Amino acid sequence: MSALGIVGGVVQPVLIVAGSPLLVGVMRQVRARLEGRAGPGVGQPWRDLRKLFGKERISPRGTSEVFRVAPLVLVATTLVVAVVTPFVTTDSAVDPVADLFAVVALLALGAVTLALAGLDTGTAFGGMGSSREMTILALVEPTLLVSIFALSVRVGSTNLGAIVSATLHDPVRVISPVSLLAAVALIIVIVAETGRLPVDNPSTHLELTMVHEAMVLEYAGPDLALVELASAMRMSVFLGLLANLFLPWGIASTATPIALLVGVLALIIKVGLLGVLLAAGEVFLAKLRLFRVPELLAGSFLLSLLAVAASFFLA
Amino acid sequence: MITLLAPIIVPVLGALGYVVAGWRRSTAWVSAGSAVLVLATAIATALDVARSGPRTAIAGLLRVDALSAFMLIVIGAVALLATIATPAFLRAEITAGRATARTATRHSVLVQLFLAAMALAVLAANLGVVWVAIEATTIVTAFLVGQRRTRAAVEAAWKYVVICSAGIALALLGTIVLNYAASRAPGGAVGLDLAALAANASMLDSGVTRIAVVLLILGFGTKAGLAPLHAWLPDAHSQAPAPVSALMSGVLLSVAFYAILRVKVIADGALGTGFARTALAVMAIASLLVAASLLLAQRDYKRMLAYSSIEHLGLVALGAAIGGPLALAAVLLHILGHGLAKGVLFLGAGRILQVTGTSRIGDDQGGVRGLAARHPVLAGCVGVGVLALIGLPPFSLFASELGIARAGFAAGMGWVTAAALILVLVIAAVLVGHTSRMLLGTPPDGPGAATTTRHLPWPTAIALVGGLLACATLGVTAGPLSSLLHLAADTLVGAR
Amino acid sequence: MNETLFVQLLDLACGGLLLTAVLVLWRRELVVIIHVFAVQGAALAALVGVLAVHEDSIELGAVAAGVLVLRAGVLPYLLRRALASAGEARRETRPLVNVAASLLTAAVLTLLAYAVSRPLVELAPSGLMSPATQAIPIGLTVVLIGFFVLVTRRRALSQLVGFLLMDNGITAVGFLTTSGVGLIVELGVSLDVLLAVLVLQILTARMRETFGDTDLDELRELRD
Amino acid sequence: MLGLLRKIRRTGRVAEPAPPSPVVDRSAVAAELGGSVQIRHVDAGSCNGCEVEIGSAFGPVYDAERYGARLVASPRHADALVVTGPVTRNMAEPLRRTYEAVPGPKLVVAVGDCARNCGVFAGAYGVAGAVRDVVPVDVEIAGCPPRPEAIVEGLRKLTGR
Amino acid sequence: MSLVAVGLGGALAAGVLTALAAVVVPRRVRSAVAGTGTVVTGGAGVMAGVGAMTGSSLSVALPGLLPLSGVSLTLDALGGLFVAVTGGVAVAAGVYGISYTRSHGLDARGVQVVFPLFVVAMLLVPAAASVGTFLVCWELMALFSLLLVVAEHRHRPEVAQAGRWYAVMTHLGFVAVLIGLLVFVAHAADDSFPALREAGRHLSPGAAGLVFVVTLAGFASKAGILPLHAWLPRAHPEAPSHVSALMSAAMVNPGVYGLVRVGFDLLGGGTLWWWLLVLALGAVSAVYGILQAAMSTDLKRLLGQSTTENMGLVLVGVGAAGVFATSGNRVLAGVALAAALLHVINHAAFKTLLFLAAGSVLHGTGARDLDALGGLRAGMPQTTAAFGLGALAASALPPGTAFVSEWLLLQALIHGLPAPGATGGTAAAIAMPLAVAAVALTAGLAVATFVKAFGVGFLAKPRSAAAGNAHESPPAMLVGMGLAGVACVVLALLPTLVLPAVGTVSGVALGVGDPAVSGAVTVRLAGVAGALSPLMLTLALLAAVVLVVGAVRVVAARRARRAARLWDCGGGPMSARMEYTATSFAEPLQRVFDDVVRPEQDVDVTHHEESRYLVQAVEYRRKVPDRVERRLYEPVLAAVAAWGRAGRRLATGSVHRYLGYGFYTLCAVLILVAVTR
Repeated sequence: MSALGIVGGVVQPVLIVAGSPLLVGVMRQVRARLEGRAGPGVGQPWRDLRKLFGKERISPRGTSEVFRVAPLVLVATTLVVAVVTPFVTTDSAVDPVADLFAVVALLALGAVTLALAGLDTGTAFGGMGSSREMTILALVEPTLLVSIFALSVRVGSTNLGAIVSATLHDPVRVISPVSLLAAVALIIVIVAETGRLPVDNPSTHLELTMVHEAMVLEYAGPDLALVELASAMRMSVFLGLLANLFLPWGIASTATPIALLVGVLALIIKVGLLGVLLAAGEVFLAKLRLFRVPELLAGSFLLSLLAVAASFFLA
Repeated sequence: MITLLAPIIVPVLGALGYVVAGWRRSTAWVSAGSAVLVLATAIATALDVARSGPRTAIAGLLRVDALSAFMLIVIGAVALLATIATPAFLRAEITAGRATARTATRHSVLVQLFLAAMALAVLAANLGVVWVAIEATTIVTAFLVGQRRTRAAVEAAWKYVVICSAGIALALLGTIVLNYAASRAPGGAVGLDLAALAANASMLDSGVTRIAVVLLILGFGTKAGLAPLHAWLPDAHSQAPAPVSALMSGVLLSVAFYAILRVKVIADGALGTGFARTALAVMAIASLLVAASLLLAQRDYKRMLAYSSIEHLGLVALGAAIGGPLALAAVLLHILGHGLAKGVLFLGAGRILQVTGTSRIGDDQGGVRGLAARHPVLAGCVGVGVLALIGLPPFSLFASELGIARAGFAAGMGWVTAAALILVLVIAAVLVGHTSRMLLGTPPDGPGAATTTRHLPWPTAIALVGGLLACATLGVTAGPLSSLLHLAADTLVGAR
Repeated sequence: MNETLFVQLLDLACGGLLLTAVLVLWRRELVVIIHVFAVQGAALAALVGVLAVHEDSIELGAVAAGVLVLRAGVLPYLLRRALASAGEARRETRPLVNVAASLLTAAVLTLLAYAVSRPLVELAPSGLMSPATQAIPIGLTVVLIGFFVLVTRRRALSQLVGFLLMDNGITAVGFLTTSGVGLIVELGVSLDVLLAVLVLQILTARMRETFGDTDLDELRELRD
Repeated sequence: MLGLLRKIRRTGRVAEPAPPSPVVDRSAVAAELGGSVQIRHVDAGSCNGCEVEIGSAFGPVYDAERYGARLVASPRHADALVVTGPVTRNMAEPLRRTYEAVPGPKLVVAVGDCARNCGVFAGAYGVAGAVRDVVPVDVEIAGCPPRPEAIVEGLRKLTGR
Repeated sequence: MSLVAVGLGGALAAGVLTALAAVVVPRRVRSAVAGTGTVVTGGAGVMAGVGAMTGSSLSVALPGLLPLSGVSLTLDALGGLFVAVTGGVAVAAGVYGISYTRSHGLDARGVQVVFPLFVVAMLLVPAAASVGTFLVCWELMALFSLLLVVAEHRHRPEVAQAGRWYAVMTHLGFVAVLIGLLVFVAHAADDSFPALREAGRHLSPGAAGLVFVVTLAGFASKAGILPLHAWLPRAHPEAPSHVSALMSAAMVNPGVYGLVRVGFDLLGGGTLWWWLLVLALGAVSAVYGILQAAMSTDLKRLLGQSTTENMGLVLVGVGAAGVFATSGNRVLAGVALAAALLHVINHAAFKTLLFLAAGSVLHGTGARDLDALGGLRAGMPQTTAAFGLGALAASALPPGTAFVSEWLLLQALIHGLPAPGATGGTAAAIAMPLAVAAVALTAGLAVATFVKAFGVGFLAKPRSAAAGNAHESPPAMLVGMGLAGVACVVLALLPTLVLPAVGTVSGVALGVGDPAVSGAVTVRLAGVAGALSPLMLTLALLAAVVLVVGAVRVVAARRARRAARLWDCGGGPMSARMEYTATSFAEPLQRVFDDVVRPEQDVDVTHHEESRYLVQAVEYRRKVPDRVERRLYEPVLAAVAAWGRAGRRLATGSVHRYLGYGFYTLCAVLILVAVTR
């Protein structure tokens, strides 16, 4: 547990928590502009959150602790990921947790608790949302893990810090076919995991097309705020992960203030850029039918498998 | 001397007693007493033989060695089981109007004679006498099979006598041919004395002995229920009264096989191990195949047990074909274990028939179903008996089947043994399936159901539980019996 | 008795055995079959008698007498009694294999018996017993024909005769090879055969009681 | 894709410039929401005219979203209900329940004449009354149907932007 | 007297005495006596197992037992692990059984006598040191479990059917093991394991391969591995629940034990293709098992199918260990085997918990069908908590129990790509990614499955009156679940308590000196740069939750929480029929895997009598048949049935025919004898 790690462990979560609503704001704004609208401004998600925290809490009758605890767990898992993953610093505050599998599993844990909360309400929509969410999760998991496999094979470790450092020291690796294939696979996975188009439409009002939204229909006030915050954080975390796995430059490998500042800025720029690209991309896409989604995920799985094959045969 | 003659004389006296006094409450237990005596003398003989080697009596006509002693124990043990259950069985038959006191008397007389004939068969020193005794069992049991005098019983009796007599006639021919070979042996005439034949086997002319051995194995194989002349067995065993079925299936088959074992020693000496091995292995596999084929779609539980006897004799034949001390010891253990288990099962099946009135295995149309709910002890004994029969530990059939299989693979008969094991697997599956249909599930209501809720008579219960316990004990440890087993196996191997 | 006469008489007796066996196969009236069977018993007894004279054995002579009583007297008597109670059914209904084919089969069986008994014949030492040994195949043929009768004849009584034919053949083989297998065994075997026939006779009667007829193809209640 | 890109570039911004803020004095509740108002729309028996206009108000031209208003899928997520049409008998209870479902602080906007006073349906046998007869109304927007500008103006009173 | 001797002897004595006691004591106290005795038996087993794992060992020869073969027992470290696991499961199941049997009418002598004996038989299997002993223990285990499976035959007709399936399949497996081992014994001096070990070194590759493949079939069937799995989802659920737990958590393990014992120990490792076969079987079973579970709506059946999945994962580990060992990477082989063995332990812990909880549900509601459950958290909170814990463990999510073992497994697989050109490189390069993918797909589907099981079964609203009236189970059952739960938690947070020992065991099994896994709080792997601390992960998670709660306290407005109606779109009260059921929950997945599972769907629309335009009822039925069963078992069964029908022609009743068999045979044999003189 180095000083660098501790600094990272403090800076990263703060950055993620503060920045992720802004990221969502940016993405919405980009979309609005591309659609010819004016948009509510980058700060709107923060305004929404502030308002939600000020509102009344509601416990729907017949729900249990699972329903109330789920938002907390959702945020907590993402927070742990934000602490341990090398976003700003290459070292991790809690190194034995900074494992790629652990991180993936933690994020899945968050999704699971939310799905359980959706089932806990006993409404048709809650069940529908969690059923769909779990289906997608089940299909995303193999791609995610195989992509990780592809990335970690050349490093010989699944420790995130090790992977990032290795890429940092050997930049040529980034332009290898392994990275390319794995990156494409991961992008698709991230789109699915964060509930973006074409897998899920985050701004839909139509219940039949909902996935994520359907699960959280019963949440109100601060609980909803936590859910929204968490989903924004998950988006940032995934984008940050993507950025640092493939383009780790700028990340702080020493505990000096300059390096840290550079690290923070680099992260903001990288994640912001990815967010903008993602939002812009969404304008061109329509939502896929739910049962076309597996095709997409199968494609990404194939890519990740090819990445592994490439990492062995083209090494 | 006395111990040697006792197993024959005691039942004959018992038979005389029944002829004189008839079957009644006071004499009902005489047959059990005679079985106890047979068993006791058998054990005494075994101890004696183990201590001081083979003995002969009546001018060398009777001879007892470890194998004979062991077979006597088998006869005594199964006879004890059967005779303990007999009084209750006969009483129930009389109550149900299927028999009279006269029938019971005749039954008891014939069973005693049956025991005497079997004892004679294993004690005889002369192959011809063995033949006579075994044919005598056919004659004695013919009326036992036909006891009920129904169409089916008469039919079964006819088939039994005709097929067995025809089959065993081949054995007589074989005996005569063997006698011929012996009379032409270079060292001087040997005669039909088993020990002498075994000792001088290498002197026998191989061409003639081949014919003799084939005929003997086919002939005694008929009586042992081996394919191809097996077909009398399911009919006879399913029609005979339960205690008789128990005796026939449990010991009579083995006694006939005992003759084959004796013949095999001679054949091995005269022809090398390959000849008898091939013949027995072919018959074993054929028997297993027949048993499996006919068990698959079986609808009658007594016939099911009968086919299972064919299967077990097939296994025994396989063991004999494999040869060697381990396989032969396993064969003998298997004979005893099968006798006990099958005895229990036939007694149980007889009781099921008495309480349900049908011998059909339960299906949608009726038959015996859900027995465990109405008659838990009976169903439990039958269920456990079937488990014993399919060779599950702790019952001795597991140990013996394991022994046979081990010896089979070690003797280079891997493929045959594997094929046999697979057939045994199929048979086990079928047995379990049929039995579970009879025993498990909710009992049906309405006609054909096990309506009589009479309790199991305690002697029957003792016989069932005792037989199973004996079988299980043997499977856990053969104790003093194991030295007898090895001794007996050595008499079969040592001649080579 | 000189050797030639012995051989002639022996062959005559054996010829009688074979002929009667074929006749049993040929004829369909049960009464005739029983007669033929009695003749065969006599032929068998003659065969033993010839051997007894040839060997000057009184014991064998006694046996011959016993054979005559049993096989030409007692057994045919029993058969006749069984037939008498049989009532109408006095003819063998259509056998499973027709008569012509049966006779052809008998020829084939004879050839088989000769082929099979070659080792037996070869084992015989030149000299005393050799002519008898030469006749072994005939005994074997009778056994096989008896078995064939057993397999193809529908009447209970014909089956009984088939069984006895087998037995006669076996006895013949026994005497032709070694002049018997010892007195006790011989007695035992004869007793067994007698009892078996008795049992079968009683069963035939019972069958008639329960089935009304003795066509064995009626006996199909026990099947799978 | 390129075609779409070109179209986006050619079209540019279609949202009309924002008119001056109509907000004079925000209610205490509206102030508490702080510029973020999530709206659940309830059709209590409307002829769908108002729905068309609400749709346009949230379309690119009027772009009500830029003032911090957003339509949501569940009353649990909402701060305000936008109710259209006269409240029919069958919708009276659902409307009440929807109002119940919204976490406080909450607002109700009655859009259109029908919602304000039942319009032409007043006195019809299936009509239970105006929105205010069922749930408390904070803002009323007149018109049959009201123009999108009016709707946007009404919403801006809630968001205060 | 060593710990092992005391433990094993104690277990044997306690088990047999308990069985005897169960015969004599009155019904009133029988459950308690049998349960307590089983606990003692299990405890002694744990003692023996732990003793063996920590270095002491035991060898006993009892030639007087088992005629013709003799019994010899040796408990070494590898066997000790399995003995300890079985003992542990028995303790929990024993306590649980005290109440469960009494309340389910299972306190008749049969079950109570057989149950402790079953435990004893299972404890003895890994201690066997000769083929005879091994087989007799193996079959005793099968026999007792069979008797227990059919215990409730009077109540449900499926039980008898399950019993039949079980009996046949287990016997099939036994015959396979028997044939395989006997072929092996035929090449050895005698049937003791040391002799086999000696013979294994000189066995020809063909013979060794035959032995391995044939025994693999037997062991795989015991472990519920495809395609011999068909009995498992039938038999495990139909047994009384504490027996289900024992079967699913403990009785499948001997399959793994046998594989490791025969493959690594006795045959000495073998060749690459063996282990690729094992790997493939494991991967296919894992995916197929969990897919079936994902479609399943029967709670206990689902758990049974999940056993197939978990055993598949274990086999992936074992197979990978073999692949690594045969290609020379012994260290990594140690890691893979340690992963497999740890998963065995973990699976035992959480599957016990899950089955006991499922039994508790059965006790509280009388229902097993998820579509009829729901809302149990209100009536049976402890059971809900237990099942939730188990479900978390089974989904392999942190901080669950299986997470660590699956992490280890993935570590081994990921590092399994050898340098290009190494021996077996290409095969490994193809196998490993596919294995990772299979494991990952399994993990994902497991998550969906257990979310379904827990979410549909325990959360939401009751879907039937029975579920609505659910009541909590009596204390003994709760204690049983509690014990299993504690084991789950300990294994989840501190796998390092057992991992070094497991590493040592796997090292010994593979013949490697160093333990593959070490670490006190953090799991560290030998030769691989991987580390994980489940404890720290959990603490971090807890800290984060506390932090968030605190932050929300600070930020959020002080408003009272208000209870409100569920949002039902303003319409009438939401009824349980509107809820998502287990069937509907699985529907999307079922569609995705349409081609694999081939569901059979049937929609029946009943029209109104007066008019076709009015629908009276719509009935939807869905059945997800086991496709392997359809393709593999049904043709075999049909063939056997045809054989049976054809066979009946052998016995037509005609005496002429019967005599003919003899006559023709006689003629044929005589001809043969004449010709071949």
